[in-house]
Amino acid sequence: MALTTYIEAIKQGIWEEMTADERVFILGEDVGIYGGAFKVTAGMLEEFGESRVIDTPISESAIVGTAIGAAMMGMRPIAEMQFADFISCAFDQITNFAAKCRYRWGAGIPIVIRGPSGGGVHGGPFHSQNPEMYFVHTPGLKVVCPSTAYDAKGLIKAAIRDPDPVIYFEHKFLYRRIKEELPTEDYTVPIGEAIVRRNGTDISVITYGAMVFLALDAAKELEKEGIDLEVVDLRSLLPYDKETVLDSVKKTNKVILLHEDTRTGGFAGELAAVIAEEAFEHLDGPVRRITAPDTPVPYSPPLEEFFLPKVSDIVRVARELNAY
Amino acid sequence: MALTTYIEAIKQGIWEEMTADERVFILGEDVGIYGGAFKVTAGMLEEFGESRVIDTPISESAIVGTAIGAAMMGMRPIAEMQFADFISCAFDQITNFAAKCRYRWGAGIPIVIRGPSGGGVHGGPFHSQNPEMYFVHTPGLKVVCPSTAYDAKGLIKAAIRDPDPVIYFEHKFLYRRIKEELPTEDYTVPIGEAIVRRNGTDISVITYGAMVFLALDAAKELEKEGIDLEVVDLRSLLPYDKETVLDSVKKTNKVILLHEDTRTGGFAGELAAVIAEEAFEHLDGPVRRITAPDTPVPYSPPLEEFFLPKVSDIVRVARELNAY
Amino acid sequence: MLYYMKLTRELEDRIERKLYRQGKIVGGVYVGRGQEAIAVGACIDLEEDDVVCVSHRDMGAFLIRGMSLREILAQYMGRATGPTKGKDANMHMGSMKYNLIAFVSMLGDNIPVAAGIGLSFMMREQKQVSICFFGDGATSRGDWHEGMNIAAVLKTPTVYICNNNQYAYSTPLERQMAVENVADRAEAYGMTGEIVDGNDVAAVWEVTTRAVEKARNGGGPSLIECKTFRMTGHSAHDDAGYVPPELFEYWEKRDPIKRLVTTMLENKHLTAKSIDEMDKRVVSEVTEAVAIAEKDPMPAPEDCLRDVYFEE
Amino acid sequence: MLYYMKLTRELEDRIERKLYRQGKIVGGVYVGRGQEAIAVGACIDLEEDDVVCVSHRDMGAFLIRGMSLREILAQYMGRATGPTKGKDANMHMGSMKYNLIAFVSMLGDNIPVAAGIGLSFMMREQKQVSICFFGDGATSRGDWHEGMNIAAVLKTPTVYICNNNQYAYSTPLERQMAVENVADRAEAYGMTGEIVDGNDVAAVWEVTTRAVEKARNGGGPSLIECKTFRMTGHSAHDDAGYVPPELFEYWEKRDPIKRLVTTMLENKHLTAKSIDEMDKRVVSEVTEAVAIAEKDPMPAPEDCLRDVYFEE
Ligand SMILES: Cc1ncc(C[n+]2csc(CCOP(=O)(O)OP(=O)(O)O)c2C)c(N)n1
Ligand SMILES: Cc1ncc(C[n+]2csc(CCOP(=O)(O)OP(=O)(O)O)c2C)c(N)n1
Ligand SMILES: [Mg+2]
Ligand SMILES: [Mg+2]
Repeated sequence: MALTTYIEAIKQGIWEEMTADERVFILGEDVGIYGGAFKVTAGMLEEFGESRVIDTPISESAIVGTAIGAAMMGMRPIAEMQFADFISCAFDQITNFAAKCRYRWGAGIPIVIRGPSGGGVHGGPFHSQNPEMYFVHTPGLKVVCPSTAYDAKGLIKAAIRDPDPVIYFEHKFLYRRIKEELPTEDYTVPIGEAIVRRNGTDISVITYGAMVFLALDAAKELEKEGIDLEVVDLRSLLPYDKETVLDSVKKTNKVILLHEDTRTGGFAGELAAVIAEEAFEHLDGPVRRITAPDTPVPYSPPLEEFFLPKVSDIVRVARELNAY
Repeated sequence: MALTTYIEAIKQGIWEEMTADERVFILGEDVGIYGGAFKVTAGMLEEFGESRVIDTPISESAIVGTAIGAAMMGMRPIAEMQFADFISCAFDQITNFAAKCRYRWGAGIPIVIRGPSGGGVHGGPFHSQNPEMYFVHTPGLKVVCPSTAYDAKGLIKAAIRDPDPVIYFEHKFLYRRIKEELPTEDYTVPIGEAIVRRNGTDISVITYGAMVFLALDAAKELEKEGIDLEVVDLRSLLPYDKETVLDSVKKTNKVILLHEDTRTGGFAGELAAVIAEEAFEHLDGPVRRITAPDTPVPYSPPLEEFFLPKVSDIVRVARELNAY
Repeated sequence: MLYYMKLTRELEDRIERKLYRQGKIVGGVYVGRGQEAIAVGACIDLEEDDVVCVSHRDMGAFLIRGMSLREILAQYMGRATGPTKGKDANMHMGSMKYNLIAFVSMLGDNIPVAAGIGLSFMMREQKQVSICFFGDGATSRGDWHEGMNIAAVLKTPTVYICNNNQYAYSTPLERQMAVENVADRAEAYGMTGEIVDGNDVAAVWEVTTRAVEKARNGGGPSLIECKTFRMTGHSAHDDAGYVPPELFEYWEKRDPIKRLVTTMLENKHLTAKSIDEMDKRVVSEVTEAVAIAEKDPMPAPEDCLRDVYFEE
Repeated sequence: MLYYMKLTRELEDRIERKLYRQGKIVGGVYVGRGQEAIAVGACIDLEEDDVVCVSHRDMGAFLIRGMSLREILAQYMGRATGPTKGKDANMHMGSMKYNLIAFVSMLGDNIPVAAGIGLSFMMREQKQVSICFFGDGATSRGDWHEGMNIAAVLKTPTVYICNNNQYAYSTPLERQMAVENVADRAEAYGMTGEIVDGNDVAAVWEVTTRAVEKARNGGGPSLIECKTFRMTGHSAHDDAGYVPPELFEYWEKRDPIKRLVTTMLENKHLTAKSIDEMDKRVVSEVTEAVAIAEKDPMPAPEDCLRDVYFEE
């Protein structure tokens, strides 16, 4: 059976939902004739026509605002940000209009805002950002960060069907590097459910996105030394799967919180708080964070390599925790 | 000696810096002839003239962008957001231009962006927000949240003199409710230094902004029961005073993290992570968070009262921790 | 139309000058005194399934769309029976039942939203239109520009209506923009722009009706500028000391309600008596509604947690 | 001017067609082939203390302002010796030494920044001006609108220069805006707007010089639209398959460098020989610079942590 890449999986998910549901349409910059900067929407213009695959002006805020208006009327818009970094230009519409609308007067906003995030491709400060926390801290939104092709497809479908606004971050480093065989039948991955990628007994690594694979690599390496990592892939950050996180910590009693996003105010903090609140008695060692440092994402390879968390960081911290 | 209100202290600080340094000027909506929605800049137009007290169009992004441009040329702009909530409209300029400029090519952006934040006045979802975390999670910015008149003045002066962009959140609930006697001589409060508002031995309450006063009220109440709270006022969130936080926790061994901002992704998470990382052995009980729930700020009094943390919440949690 | 204009005036006077001062209103109060002709003239002939994006001085739109005085007053008093159940501030009212979109405070955010509403009509080949109100100051916002441009490029069936009351809070038009008319900006988007006397309800009705028909028939969006004046401060706590008194005098003479009454009397469409009855009627309607709304319950505190996300 | 245009062309050709393909450039590559006349014509006569806000197809501005080929090439190869010390992506170059403001990717963000730069000149009563470059697509951003408006209202000494190359990535002008000319938007701000043949360096020079003088003498901001065409894909990885070949043919005939050469030869300002020498000169200059830049060091990894905040 053929293997499907992470990016192809996203495309399949959108394609299937657009085929199944007339209300679903896509809008964004260069999504039509060009098929999107990364080709996620390639062929959709030809398949679904101009009225459902809409090339817009360079107006992120209006792209989201237009999607909001259409969604209020019962449509299911998918708004593409050419790079997740540019979501900053739509911040107000997302956090003030989309996120608060249902709460304020009961009008749900079923939109999906998606775009490529993350580093590792020497994109520099404006083509490598991980903006998830700006939205995780905004009640009324949902935020997902798939790491596998299976989840990429299952979560985009779940996001499109969700009655509330979902921010869907695609990690561009994974687009063509990750492949797997996908079920032929329709499926979704429920928003808010984490998954244990590797069962282990010694230390829990809680992570998401591209970092999942670093954690798994580290686990392989540590295996040789008899250190047995459990790797939890959150998949969704808002809402997130507290139970799976706490169960894992209660089992291993030691935890590493890992993300590519910068440290201060990153998701690791939220996890640390929940763990220190609700699994305190189960902790046999300090909660350790492995994250990018508090800087913009630098461009030149040696700088970016320094910036991004590495397998060696996980191995080092795991050894320290294990010895604790 | 006369008592100075929190809002008057901010005004004094700006006034003194504008008098002392020609490069300092203020721009924003209705800051001139009207003296600002809350009258922080009242009288400044008359004193400093139109060229240094600039009424702008309703363009938050351009207000910040214009300030950035002037700052690059050596000026010291103070940009007012009429309500802190509207900073969402300038999010891109702040997080992408101002925050990253020095890092990218060495051009410092000495601007101050200030505005009234916080609830308790029935302002509803768009006039009550606490947007600090969006900026605490953005390397390159500084974020301060004064709670007293002394700090309000000392921090606005420090912010104006700072070589980097500082976001200065004024808690509108404190504007006219907080008064104290201020030194007559020039002083600043260093950005990044917390202060212990009350020494205690049993439980540390780490907080900032309007919540400081709830913590102090709770401490009075708990005193009667022989529970001795220590209250730490962070004053600055980015950078924040890790040492003072950790010292307090190491002393009391129990901690309550308190803020008015919503829970998930709030500053309490960052503190919990640092404590669980660096003071783990010193903890004699779970880290407890007291925050607003994950909702927009509701408008009607019973709803807003439910939303805001209360003295009774602190008392309840402190009792639980004390009994732990 | 006279009825709705008078009802707007009476309702807002009651809210601002009576209930607000009695401390019965939650939060600040913004009214559209002197601007009643705009919302009324623009909305009176809309189809029920047309969608209206209101701003903060368009009370007439709510009344015409069918929101009851009791609902509105309950909203202003933060009651559970208001359209936002006490969740959002008084004039931030909206209801899908009446195809009224509640605005967010951030001015201009509704502009692209109105385009999106229109876009959905195009996609479904429905003949509805979206109407979007805003002030002169809102045109300075980036979202206003992005929204106007995307509406024009996508040719959405949307009518943009500016109440140019010459001030944005304390900021006069010349500090807001370096052009004389907001309508001058229509050309920048390839839109037709029209200027109309916003205190002449018939004129507003005529111009907007034309724009609505154009939009309904695939002619795309338009921008209509209604020249008017804010006969109050920005909000109830603002004495508008920065407004030259002559301006108030000048515009007082052009009060839209007085003008309509005069012409209707002249054309014998109305008698002094019937006006009198109408005045009595609106007063008693508002009085009754206040009485009921005052008895309406406040929301339950724990409802703070409801409706952040979809609930089965 | 010819020299700088040729140098721009040679430098960008080398980067895009040679170094990029050899994998020596870090990240994607955007060039201004066919648009060289705009930056060169606009910047050639500026004062040293005027400030230029560049965009991503204005290489000529860097060269004219004095940034060395070695610095530029080092930047493109992510070296520590580039103006951003390897921190930001290749064309995101800026340097206070040359009064060149590095742009952020978010299109349009520079528009209010340029206004602020101009504002500081006004406050200090300095006779400098700020120049700001951007593309047709950038005009759709909210910041473009807010920035143009605030510059006009504050009357800042700023010249806004649009390179209208008819495309924004794959998006043609008619899907970007419903007007024919970007300059049509100037009126919406009460600004003078001018249209100029962007492939005629003399014309660009003349129009911009006039606008600069006007700004310098308190006449306020202007918008200049330079009609041109992007003779490449959006970036090196884009084959521009969506562009009708005729358009490339049409504009190839109007190549700004060829045109300048022809006229200069006609007017005997130049001989075939001197052109030949110039060509040789730019090639060797670029070749030398490449050789040096290639030997320049990469930044030290831990420098990732430097310069987030002011350091003593
Ligand atoms: C983005 C944003 N900035 C500032 C404000 C504060 N504010 C509320 S109304 C107003 C004036 C609006 O003027 P205009 O658009 O002319 O409407 P008018 O009140 O005159 O009807 C201002 C500045 C806001 N609501 N949103
Ligand atoms: C806010 C934002 N949205 C999208 C992009 C991605 N992007 C980079 S350049 C570009 C096209 C710009 O077109 P134009 O302004 O005409 O400049 P040109 O490339 O044609 O010179 C786009 C869409 C961006 N950089 N910033
Ligand atoms: Mg107005
Ligand atoms: Mg272009």
